[in-house]
Amino acid sequence: MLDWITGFAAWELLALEPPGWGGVLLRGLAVSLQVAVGGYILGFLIGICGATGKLYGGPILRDVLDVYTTLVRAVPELVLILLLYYAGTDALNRFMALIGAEPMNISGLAAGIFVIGVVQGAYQTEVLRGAFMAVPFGQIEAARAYGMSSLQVLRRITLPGMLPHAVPGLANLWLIATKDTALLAVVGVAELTLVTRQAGGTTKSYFLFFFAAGVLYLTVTLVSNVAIRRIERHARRGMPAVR
Amino acid sequence: MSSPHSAAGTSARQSAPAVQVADLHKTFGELEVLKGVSLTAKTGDVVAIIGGSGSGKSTMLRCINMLELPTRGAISIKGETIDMQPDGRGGLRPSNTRQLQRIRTRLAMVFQSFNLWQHMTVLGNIIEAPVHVMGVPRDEAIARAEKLLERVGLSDKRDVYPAFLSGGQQQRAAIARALAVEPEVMLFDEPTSALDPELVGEVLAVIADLAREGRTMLLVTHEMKFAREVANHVVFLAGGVIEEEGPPDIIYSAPKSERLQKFLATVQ
Amino acid sequence: MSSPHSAAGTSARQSAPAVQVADLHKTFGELEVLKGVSLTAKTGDVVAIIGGSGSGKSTMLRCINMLELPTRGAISIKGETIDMQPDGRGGLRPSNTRQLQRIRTRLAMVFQSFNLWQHMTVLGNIIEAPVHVMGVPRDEAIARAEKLLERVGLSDKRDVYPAFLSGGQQQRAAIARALAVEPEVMLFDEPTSALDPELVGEVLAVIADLAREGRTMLLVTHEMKFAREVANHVVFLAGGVIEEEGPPDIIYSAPKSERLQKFLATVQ
Amino acid sequence: MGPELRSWKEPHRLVLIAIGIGIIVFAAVNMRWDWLPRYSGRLVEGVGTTLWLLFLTSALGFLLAVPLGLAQAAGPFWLSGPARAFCTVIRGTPLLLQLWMLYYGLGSLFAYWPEIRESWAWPYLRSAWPYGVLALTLSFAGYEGEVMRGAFAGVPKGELEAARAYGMSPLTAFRRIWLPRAIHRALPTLAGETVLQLKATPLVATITVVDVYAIISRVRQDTYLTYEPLLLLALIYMMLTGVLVLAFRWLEAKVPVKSS
Amino acid sequence: ETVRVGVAAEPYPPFTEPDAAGNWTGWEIDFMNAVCAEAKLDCVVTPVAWDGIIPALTSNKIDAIVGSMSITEERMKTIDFSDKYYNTPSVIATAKGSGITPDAAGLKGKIVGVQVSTIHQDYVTTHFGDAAAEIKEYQTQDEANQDLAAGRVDAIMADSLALDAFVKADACCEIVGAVEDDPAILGAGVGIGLRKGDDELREKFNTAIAAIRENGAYAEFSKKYFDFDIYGK
Ligand SMILES: Nc1ncnc2c1ncn2[C@@H]1O[C@H](COP(=O)(O)OP(=O)(O)OP(=O)(O)O)[C@@H](O)[C@H]1O
Ligand SMILES: Nc1ncnc2c1ncn2[C@@H]1O[C@H](COP(=O)(O)OP(=O)(O)OP(=O)(O)O)[C@@H](O)[C@H]1O
Ligand SMILES: [Mg+2]
Ligand SMILES: [Mg+2]
Repeated sequence: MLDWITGFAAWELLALEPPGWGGVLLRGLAVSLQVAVGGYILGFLIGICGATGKLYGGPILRDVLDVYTTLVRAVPELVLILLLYYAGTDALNRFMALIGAEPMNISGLAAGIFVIGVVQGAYQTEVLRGAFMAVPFGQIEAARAYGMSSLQVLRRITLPGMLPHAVPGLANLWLIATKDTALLAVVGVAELTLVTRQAGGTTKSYFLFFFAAGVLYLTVTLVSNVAIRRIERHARRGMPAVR
Repeated sequence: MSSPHSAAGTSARQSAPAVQVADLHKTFGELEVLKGVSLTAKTGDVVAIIGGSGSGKSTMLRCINMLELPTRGAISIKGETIDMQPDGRGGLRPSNTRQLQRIRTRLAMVFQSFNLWQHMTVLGNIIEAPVHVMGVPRDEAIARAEKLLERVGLSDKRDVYPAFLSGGQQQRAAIARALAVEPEVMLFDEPTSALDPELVGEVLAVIADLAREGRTMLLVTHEMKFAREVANHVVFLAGGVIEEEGPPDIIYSAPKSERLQKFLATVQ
Repeated sequence: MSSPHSAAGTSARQSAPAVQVADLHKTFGELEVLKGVSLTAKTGDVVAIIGGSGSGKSTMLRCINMLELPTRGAISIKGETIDMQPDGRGGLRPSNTRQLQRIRTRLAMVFQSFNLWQHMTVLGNIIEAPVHVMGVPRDEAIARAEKLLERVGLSDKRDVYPAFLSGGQQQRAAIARALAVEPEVMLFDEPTSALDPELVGEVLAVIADLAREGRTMLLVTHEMKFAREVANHVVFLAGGVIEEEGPPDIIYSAPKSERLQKFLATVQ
Repeated sequence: MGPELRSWKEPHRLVLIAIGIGIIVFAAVNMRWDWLPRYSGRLVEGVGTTLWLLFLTSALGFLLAVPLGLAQAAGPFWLSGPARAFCTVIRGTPLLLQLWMLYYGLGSLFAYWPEIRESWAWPYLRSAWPYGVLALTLSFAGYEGEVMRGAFAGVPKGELEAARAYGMSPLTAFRRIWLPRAIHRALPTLAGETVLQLKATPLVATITVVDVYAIISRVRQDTYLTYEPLLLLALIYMMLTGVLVLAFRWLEAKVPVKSS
Repeated sequence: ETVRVGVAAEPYPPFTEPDAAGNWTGWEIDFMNAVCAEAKLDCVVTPVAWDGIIPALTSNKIDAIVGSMSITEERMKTIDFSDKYYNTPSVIATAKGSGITPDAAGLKGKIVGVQVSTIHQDYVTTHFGDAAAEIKEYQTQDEANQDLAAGRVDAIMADSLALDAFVKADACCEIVGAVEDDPAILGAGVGIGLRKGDDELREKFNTAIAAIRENGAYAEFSKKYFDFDIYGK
C-alpha cells in the first residue's frame, strides 16, 4: 500500500521513451525554458523602454509607467497570469474582430511568454532605471565633451557603464522567470510543473516526479548561477572587489 | 586677449584666436552667474581663471564646450562660431549637432573628478574618442596612446582599470585621454583639487610640461603659485564679470581692484 | 612608568598601577609587530603613545583590552592580571571570560572611527553599556548620561542618531559613551585623525579637560603639540619595542635616539 | 507633504486620476457585481486567512532566517555549508512544487502509519494548512536567510569591537548590537520580501487551504464570470500591498538613515 | 474546419488522461474522435486547466469542451450544451469499512472532498453542507482521490465511473453507494460544452451523437472501458 515508496523506487518511470515519462518531463522543461527565455527577453525590451521612459520621458509617460510598475508589482503573479491570459487574448481577438481580421489563435505558449514578459517588464524597468542612475553623470559629460553623439554615449558609455549595477538584479529576475513559469500550470500550459502533475497523477508516483522536477529546476538554477557569475565577472571588470 | 608675449608653438598661419568668448551670459533659474564675459585666447596662450568659490569659473569653462548652454553670447573656436538658436525659453541651444560634435573634439576637457570611464582600461579610455568619434584606425590610436602614456608616466598602467589607480594617476590618465584627440585647446577645471597634496605635484608637473610645449590651455585653478608660473594671462572672475585680467606678474604683484586684492590676500 | 610628577586625581589607597603591560609580544602570521613591550601607567597618568605608521601603536592599545590577543606577555589592570592560557597555536587566549568582561568595563576605548552604534540615538549609545552590561537602573543611567552630554557639549543632540552628527560630534558622543562606564582607564586610538581639521579642536578640548581632571588615559596620537600639552609621559614605539620614553619636555626637546629625532623631524 | 499634495493637482495627473475613476465607474456599472453581497462574509474571512498566513509564515520564516543568515555569515563550514545548501534549494525550485511535494508527497505518507493515524497529531497532519504554513515558512526563510547573511556581514566590524570593548558577552553583543543592526540594514529588503510573500500566499489554495484567492476561485466557478472576481482580487491584493508598504515605511522611519 | 476541443489538463481517468508519449487517451477521447469523424470535423485536443475551461471557451481559446461536464441550469446561463452523451449516477466513496452511508446522517461530522466546479461540489454543499465537518475542494479529482487514500478526507463524492476506476486501482477504498438524485443540481447528463450562439456546431454535434449511437460506433469503443451502457436512460 506504500505506493509512494514503490513509486519512488520505480526509476524506470523516468525512462526517456514511453512508457517512461522522462521525455515528457524534458519536453515540459523545454516549454518552461522557452517561456522563461521569451518572457525574459520581452521583459528586457519593456524594461529598457520603461527605464528610458521613466528617466527621460515626459511627466505623463512617467506617471503611466509608474502606474504600470506599481500595479504589476502589487498583484500576485498568479492573479496577473489569470487576468492577462484570459483578458489579454480576449481583448486581442476583439480588436482583431474590430479591424475585420480573423481571430488569432493564440497558443498557450505565446500567451505564457506574453504574461511572463509583462510581469518581468515591470521589475526590469526598476532594475534598469536604478542601474542607469548609478552611472556617474560625469562619465556621460566626459563622453559629450569628446564629441560623442547621444547614441554613441548610450552605446559606448551608458550601457556598458550600467551593466555591473544591472547584472545582479537582472540575474535575480532571470531565476524568478524560470520559476514563475510554474504558475502557468494554472492555465494549462504544458510546462514542467503541469506535466509533472500529469505524470504523477497517471502513474500515482507523485513523489518520484515532484522530486525529479525539483532536480530539473535546481539544475537550471545552478547552471544559471555559473553563467551569471561569469557574466558578472565580465561586467564588473574595472570595479574593485567588494566584500 | 592682449598678452604681450606669445608662447612658443604659435605658427604664423593661424591668425584666428584659439578661443573667443563674446558677451557670455548664463542664468540658472533666478541666479545670473555670468553677466557678460568676453575673453580671447590666442593659440599658445595659457590662461588661468581664478576667482572665489561660486564665482562662475566652472560655468564659464563648461559653456565653452557647451556642457552648459549659455543664455546669451557667442563662442568661437579657431574662428568657427558655434551655431546656436533661441530655445524658446529665453536661452540658446546649439542648432547644428554635427558641428558641435566636431568642435568638441577640438576642445578637450580635463575634469576635476577625472571622469574616466570606469568600464574601460586606461588604454581603452585614451583610444575611445579617437577611434569611435574621429575614426582613427585602432592600431594608430593605440600607438599614439602609448606615446602619450609614456609622456604622462603611466606606461605600466596601460591595461589597468581606473578604479585601481591613485587619484594622481587617474588625473594623468585623464590628461592623456584629452591629449589623444590632439585638441587645439585644452580646458582644465581644477585638475588638482580632488587630489591629496602629495599627488598634486605629479599632475602639475604634467600640465607645466604642456604649457612649455606651447599648447593652448584654459585652466581654472586654486593653485596661485602654479598659475603664476605657467600662465601667460590671468583672468579674475567676480560677481559674474571679469573684474580684472592681465599678465600674471602684474595681476599678482599689483592688483588694481579691491576685490582682487582681498581675494589674493585670503588665498596666499 | 617613572614619571616624576603624579597627576591630581591619585588617591593614596590605590597603590597598584592603573595599567601594567609586561613583556607584550604580538605576531600576525609571520610579522612580529610587538617584540616585548612593557609599560606602567599609574592612576592619573596621561600616557601619549607616538610612533611611525605601522609601528604597532594601535596593536598595543588593542592588546590591553584584548581586542587583539597577545602572543606572549601579561596585562594587569589595577593590580588584577587578566587570566590567560595557551591557545595551543603558539598564542594566548583569555581563560576567564567573566573576568575579561568585567575588566573590559573598567577600561573604555575611544576609537579612531568612533564606532558608535548606528541604530541607537546618542543617548542610547551612552546608556547601553551601563544598563545592559553593568546593570545600572535605566533612570539612573539616563540621568548620568545627560550630565555627560552636557559635559561634552552635546545636550541638544541627545535623541539624534549618529548618522546625523558631524565627525567631531560623533567623537564627542563616543567619549561620553566611554565615560559612562566610569572607566578607571581610558584608551584613545587616534581619536582625531578621522576628523576634518576644524573638528579636531572640539575633541581635543574635551580630552584636555579629562586630563586636567586626573583621569588615567593612554592615548595614541599624531598631534604632537597636543601630546606635549596634555601628557605627563610619552612613549615612542619603533621596531616593535619602546625605543624611548619619558616626560614630554625631555622627549620633545632632547630626544636621545636617532630614530626619535628623525621621527620628530618629519612630523613637525 | 506640501509639494506632494500640490503634485496631485498637476493637470495631467488630474486627467490620469479621472481616467482611473472612469475605469472604476465603467467597471462598476457595466460589469456584474450582484454576487458581491453573497460572498462578502466569506471574502472577509478569506482576507483574514491570507493575512494570518502572511504574518505567521513571515514571522516564523524570519526566526529561521536569522540562524540561517548567521551561519552563512559567521558560522563554521559545517554550519554554513548546509545553510547555504538549504537556501539554494529553496530559491532554486518553484514554491508551487515545494508545496505539492510537502502536501501530496510527504503529507500523504503519514497516513500509512497507524500509530500516526491514531495519535493526537493526526487532525493537524491530515489538514492542509500546516503544510501551507510549513512551505511558506521555509520559502521565506530561504530567501530571507540570504538577505540576513548580507546584513550580518555588513554590520561594521568596529561597532562589534566597540561592543566587546565595553564588556558585552557575545550573547549580549548579538542581542543588543549585531542583530538589531543587521535587521535595521535588512529592513528595506525585508519590506520587498514580505510583499513577495503576500503574493505567494494564493498558491496554498491549490492544496485546499481556503484563503481569499480560493474564495474568489469559488466565485468564479459559481458564477462563471471571468474578469470581475479577478479584478476584485487584484484590488484586494493591491490594498494589502499598500498597507504593508506603509507599515514598513513607518518601521524604517523609526531609525532614520541619512540619505546620501 | 478545425475545432479546438478543450479537455481538462488534469488526468480524469478513465475518461481523459495523457500517456507518456503525450497523447491523450480515454473514453472521451475515443468519443470525441468518433463524433468528429461522423461530423467531418477536424478536431484537435487542447488541454486547458479545468479551473479555467469555461473562460477559455468564452474567450475563444477553444471551441468545445469535452470534459465530462454535466449539463446544469447554472452553466447554461454562460454556455450552451449539446445533447447528453453519457449519464452516470453520482456516488460516494470512503475508506474500506468506514461504515459511512451516502446521506447527510452518514456524513455527519465528516470531512468530504470534491472537485471544484463540479455538480458534485454543488450537491455536497447543498445537501451535506450543514452535516459535514468540512468540505474540501480540490482542483482535480485525482487529488481528491489521493487524499481519500491518505486519510485526509473521510469521503469523496464524484461520478460513479471515475470512482469505480479509482477503487479498482487502489485497494484502500470502496464505493458506499449513490446519493439521492437531485436533477436540479446533478443535471441531465454530460454534454459537449459550446459557446453561446454557436448553434451550427451544436447541431453538427447533436446529429453526430445520434448517428454514432445509431450505427454502433458508440457501443464499439465503450466496450474497451465499460461492461455496461454508460449512456444511461
Ligand atoms: N546646474 C546648476 N544649477 C543651478 N545652479 C548652478 C548650477 N551649476 C552651478 N550653479 C551655481 O552657479 C554658481 C557658479 O557655479 P560654478 O560651479 O561655476 O562656480 P565656481 O566658480 O566653479 O566655484 P568653485 O570654485 O566652488 O568650483 C554657483 O552659485 C552655483 O551654485
Ligand atoms: N589583523 C592584522 N593582521 C595582520 N597584520 C596586521 C593586523 N593588524 C595590524 N597588522 C600589521 O601590524 C602592524 C602594526 O599595525 P598597527 O595598526 O598597530 O600600527 P599603528 O602603529 O597603529 O599604525 P598607524 O599609525 O598607521 O595606525 C602593521 O604592519 C599592520 O599591517
Ligand atoms: Mg568649479
Ligand atoms: Mg593605528
